[in-house]
Amino acid sequence: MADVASTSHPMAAGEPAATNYLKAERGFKSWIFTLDHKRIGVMYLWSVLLMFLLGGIFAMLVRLELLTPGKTIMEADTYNRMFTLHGAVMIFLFIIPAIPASLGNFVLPLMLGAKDVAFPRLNLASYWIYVIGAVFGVVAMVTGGVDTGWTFYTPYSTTSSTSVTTMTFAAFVLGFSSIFTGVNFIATIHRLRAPGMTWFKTPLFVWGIYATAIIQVLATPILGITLVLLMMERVFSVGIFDPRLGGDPVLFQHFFWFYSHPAVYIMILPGMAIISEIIPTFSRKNIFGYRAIAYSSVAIAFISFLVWGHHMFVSGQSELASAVFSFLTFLVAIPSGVKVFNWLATMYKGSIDLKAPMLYAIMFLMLFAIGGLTGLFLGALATDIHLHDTYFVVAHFHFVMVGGTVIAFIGGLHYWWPKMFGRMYSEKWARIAAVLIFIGFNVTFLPQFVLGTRGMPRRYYNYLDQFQPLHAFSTVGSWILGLGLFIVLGYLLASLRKRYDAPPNPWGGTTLEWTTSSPPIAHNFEHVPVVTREPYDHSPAPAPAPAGD
Amino acid sequence: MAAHSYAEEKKINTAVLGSLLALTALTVAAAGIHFESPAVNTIVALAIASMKASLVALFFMHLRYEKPINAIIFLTGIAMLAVFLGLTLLDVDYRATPRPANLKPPPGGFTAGVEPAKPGGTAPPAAGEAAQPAEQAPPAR
Amino acid sequence: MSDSAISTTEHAPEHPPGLQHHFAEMEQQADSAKIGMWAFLVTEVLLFGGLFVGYGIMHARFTEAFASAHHHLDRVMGTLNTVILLTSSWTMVMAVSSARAGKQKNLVRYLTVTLLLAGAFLVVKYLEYSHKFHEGLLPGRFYTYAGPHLPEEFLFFSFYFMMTGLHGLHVLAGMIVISWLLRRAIRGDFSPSYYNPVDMGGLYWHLVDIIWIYLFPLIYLIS
Amino acid sequence: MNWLKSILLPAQGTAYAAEHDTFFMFIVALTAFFFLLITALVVFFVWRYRRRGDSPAESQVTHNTRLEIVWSVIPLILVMIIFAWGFHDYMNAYTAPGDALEIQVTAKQWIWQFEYPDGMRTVNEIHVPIGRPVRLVMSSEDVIHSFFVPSFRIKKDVVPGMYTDLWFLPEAEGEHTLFCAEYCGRGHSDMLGKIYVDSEEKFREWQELGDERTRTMPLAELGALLYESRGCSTCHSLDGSRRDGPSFKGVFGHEVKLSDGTTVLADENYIRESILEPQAKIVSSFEGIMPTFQGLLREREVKALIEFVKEQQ
Repeated sequence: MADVASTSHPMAAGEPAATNYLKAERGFKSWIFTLDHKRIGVMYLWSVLLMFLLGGIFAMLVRLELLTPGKTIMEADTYNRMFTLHGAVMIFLFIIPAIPASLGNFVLPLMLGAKDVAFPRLNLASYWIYVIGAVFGVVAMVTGGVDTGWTFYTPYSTTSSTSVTTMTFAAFVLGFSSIFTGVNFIATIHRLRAPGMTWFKTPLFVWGIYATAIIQVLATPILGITLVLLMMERVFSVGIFDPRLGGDPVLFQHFFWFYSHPAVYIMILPGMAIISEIIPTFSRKNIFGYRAIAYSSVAIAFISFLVWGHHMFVSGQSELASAVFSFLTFLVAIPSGVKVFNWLATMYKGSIDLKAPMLYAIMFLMLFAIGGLTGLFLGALATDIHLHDTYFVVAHFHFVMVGGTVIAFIGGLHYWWPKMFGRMYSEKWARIAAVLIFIGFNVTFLPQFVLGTRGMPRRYYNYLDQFQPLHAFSTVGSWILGLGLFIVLGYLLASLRKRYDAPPNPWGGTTLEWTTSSPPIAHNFEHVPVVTREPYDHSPAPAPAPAGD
Repeated sequence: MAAHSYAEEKKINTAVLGSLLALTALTVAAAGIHFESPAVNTIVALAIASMKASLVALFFMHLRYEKPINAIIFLTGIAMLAVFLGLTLLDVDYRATPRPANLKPPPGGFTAGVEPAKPGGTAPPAAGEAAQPAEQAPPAR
Repeated sequence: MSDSAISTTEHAPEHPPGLQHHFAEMEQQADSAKIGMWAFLVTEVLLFGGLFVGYGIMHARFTEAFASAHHHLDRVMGTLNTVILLTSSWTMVMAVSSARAGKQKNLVRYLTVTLLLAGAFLVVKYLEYSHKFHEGLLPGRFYTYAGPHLPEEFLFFSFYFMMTGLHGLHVLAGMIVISWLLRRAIRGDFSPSYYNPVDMGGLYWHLVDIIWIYLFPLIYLIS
Repeated sequence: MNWLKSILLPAQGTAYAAEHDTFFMFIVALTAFFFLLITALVVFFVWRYRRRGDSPAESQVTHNTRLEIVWSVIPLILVMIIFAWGFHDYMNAYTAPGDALEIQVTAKQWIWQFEYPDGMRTVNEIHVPIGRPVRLVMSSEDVIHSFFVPSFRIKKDVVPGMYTDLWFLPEAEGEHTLFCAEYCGRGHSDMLGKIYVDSEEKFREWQELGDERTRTMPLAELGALLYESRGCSTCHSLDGSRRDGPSFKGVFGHEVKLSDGTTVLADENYIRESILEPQAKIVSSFEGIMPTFQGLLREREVKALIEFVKEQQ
């Protein structure tokens, strides 16, 4: 229990003394002009979940179409739009902002013992720029959609007649929202830590978000310039990517993946950060190898900039570059492995309580292990020749992104739900949904590994009959996964109708956010907390330190 | 910067401006000289520009007098740019450069006078030779 | 992170103007503003960096076309613009020093001169652009230059307009920031204990200058 | 292990495929080991150290340097082995021997065009002699495609404006499917091809007389086969629906309005001319994007296509 120098007077569960941030102000304007990081986090949460729903609908339609070879419910053009929009919405509108902007915005200042993020106005600007980007994305969807794949590879993207320019501009705008969040968090973590909280007394969630912010700030501008160049190529034919004018399509892939590979670490690092919070709390045990995990997060952040070429082993890239990128790719695998082993060691000899967040953490460990290990096939040069652009790659990144980040996001959502909304959710329904999601996910994506190794290319509207059984199996799996996710949404929303019944610290967490009320008061802490102990110190608390040291 | 008084700051800044203008004159002059290969010209120009940029960053942007975190952030940005250029060149320099050798013009598109079937377009790397491709005429279409 | 004992009472004895509620004291606010600003400047460096990488690769690929294309540029105008920007950088840093020293009059004067120099830069840019528009030396599909030219010269002008255009936009944004600072300076908002915005405006302006420092030799002076 | 290999991987068409599969199964073994290790540990810990009542954790050990070094160094060594082995096989896969049969491959939106050294051209299919290395010199005419033959375990993008090359040494007679693996638009999933590996005599026979299967086939049936394999289906429909090209339904024997306003009777000569010089007469409201099939079709194949179009009433 973080030793709060002057303990705030004890609060009866459910009756916060000062009004909490939800009730502090009323009315629509108090939300859309709020500078409170907690409200911005909640607004981000609902917007991000809406986009997850939209992306999920596209996913279900894609899987439904692939139930049978040839036309099942839509034409080839519609299918190409469906998988492109599924990719674009899920990546730019859901998974990149999801954890840092919603849970991160809400929890980071609380964990640091701060009243707010460093630049509240910039935080609000980041949210509204996200909304503007989302609007442009929807406009692109409505005016004919995009059929280039979320990667916008030229020269197809520069010659496609669909509304690629609008979607490119939407992604360009969303880039700024991501940069502003990154800049905000870097300044917050550097300067707004509670007195006594040195770097190594900050929770590992802070390290994960810090590493993510570094990548957001360093990688997103290159996405910005890539998209500007793509728009210039489409509108003015400037000639950098168009081979007819002397340009080089492989150069576009370099520009695109220089952002997009670090972007996949923007997605997974916050997921890992949440797992580093959940496991110690539900094992009632100090984290194993705190510094190892902290250093791994930052190491991943920097090495992730060196490896983008493994997306281009078969693209006609020089053999020398492919060899160098393959070597560097295997270096980035080590910190991820170290983290998984450290989490396992944390559970060793712990006192493990399988509440819903811990259930999702366990699922994360297993699914992320498969995701990470299948990356070995794609990092090795020879096997990547066979497996590149097949369903093996689709299965790999869904195991890491859905099995990793989305499962961690749902786990984090359950972990901080009482703190965010002051209500407990139904544990029974949470367990049912978790089992459904686990089964549905595996039934959907395990067959895709075999589809890939047997040579089924990705983004295929029509496929050979020999692949049909596995596709049917995968489609049925997607229904189960969809059902599980809807149940989660159901009981979480249902919990909002109850009155405040969440205690300040329902799970026995030791980080600072559990020392304030649930939901927290408007400026987070009655008195500025002074930190004297380790972030995950579960050892029985010594005699309380003399007040006001 | 609190250590320096306003007058001292003015002296330092004026000296920095003077050297910046001198370096500008130097780089314009250097561009006039024809070194043996254009690459040397570019390196010289970049070196002078980097000197000017570091002067501006250290003195005008107070990097020299403030907490090192700001300088670290700035240098990390430049390091990432160097990584991006370096690893991309690892590919671009060791691969056949695209030539519009056999491309049909874009439908109603703009070709800027770049005729599609230019003879002598780089042919594929000869069998067994990974690096620089030999300049063979493309096979007759 | 200053470890001075933070008075836990809500109301600090005197509440300096401009100190936001969630900061303990001015130094913490100034430091985080600086870190945030430098992080933002890094994104600008990388944004232009991407363009420089693209330019570098295309230049290496079409060296002779780029060399012959750059003769259309006016080195005198380029050098003049460089001098203008360097001087405006100097006036900007003098403005920051004046704000820190509390010299209100100097601050206003230096900011005004910086604004005028920025305007001069854009005027010179406008002259260069109109010369190019007149001769048809335009990017991509709008390249209609009649005179003798190599086929790939339009690529040079694609990059010329993208890089100097984006830089020009940033100069324009800089002018807006400086005029906002000027208005607040005239109103007397800044004092030796609170001159953060001027400092931040200065950092942004110096970066715009640094980008031009690299842009000038790479585009105007290639042989 | 072979049963798992036969489930996971398609048939092996080349020696390199066997080499690749050994490497592939090595990584499968490694992955299975580590995944089972992690899952076993997780399940065991969750069961063995489950919280009984309000029991605290049995120990609060926070780090063990020796253990941390072990589980960093061992994975590092393993991944370096994988890298080295992968790089070795990669060089085998992408460095063609000198004496290979060189075939020019041109990919264009949604068909593969091949050209042999002796000038013979085929679309969407090639015949190669067994036991002799084949080198493909590939380029694209519009967007990026990717030449992927799963049973040979080879793949390389076909980039417009640039030549990329790929080679294989076929060792299993029979038919191998060719896929396009880089998304290239509407017909991406229809851009399939066939690689027939024949014995030496069958290959020579094919070179002179063409595919013996098609020689005995009635013209209209051969036409239907060519309609699919030569890629006509991607632009010309049979049910009257409009695609990039006019539909064949009800064309033969009727007047056709051309883009220059004149009308012409669609007889055998018009169909033949439209196959061999498509730019000569372009149907109104359509673009002249059809490639010429001059030299791509034998005389008998042209007749077969005409018969096939004649039947589409």
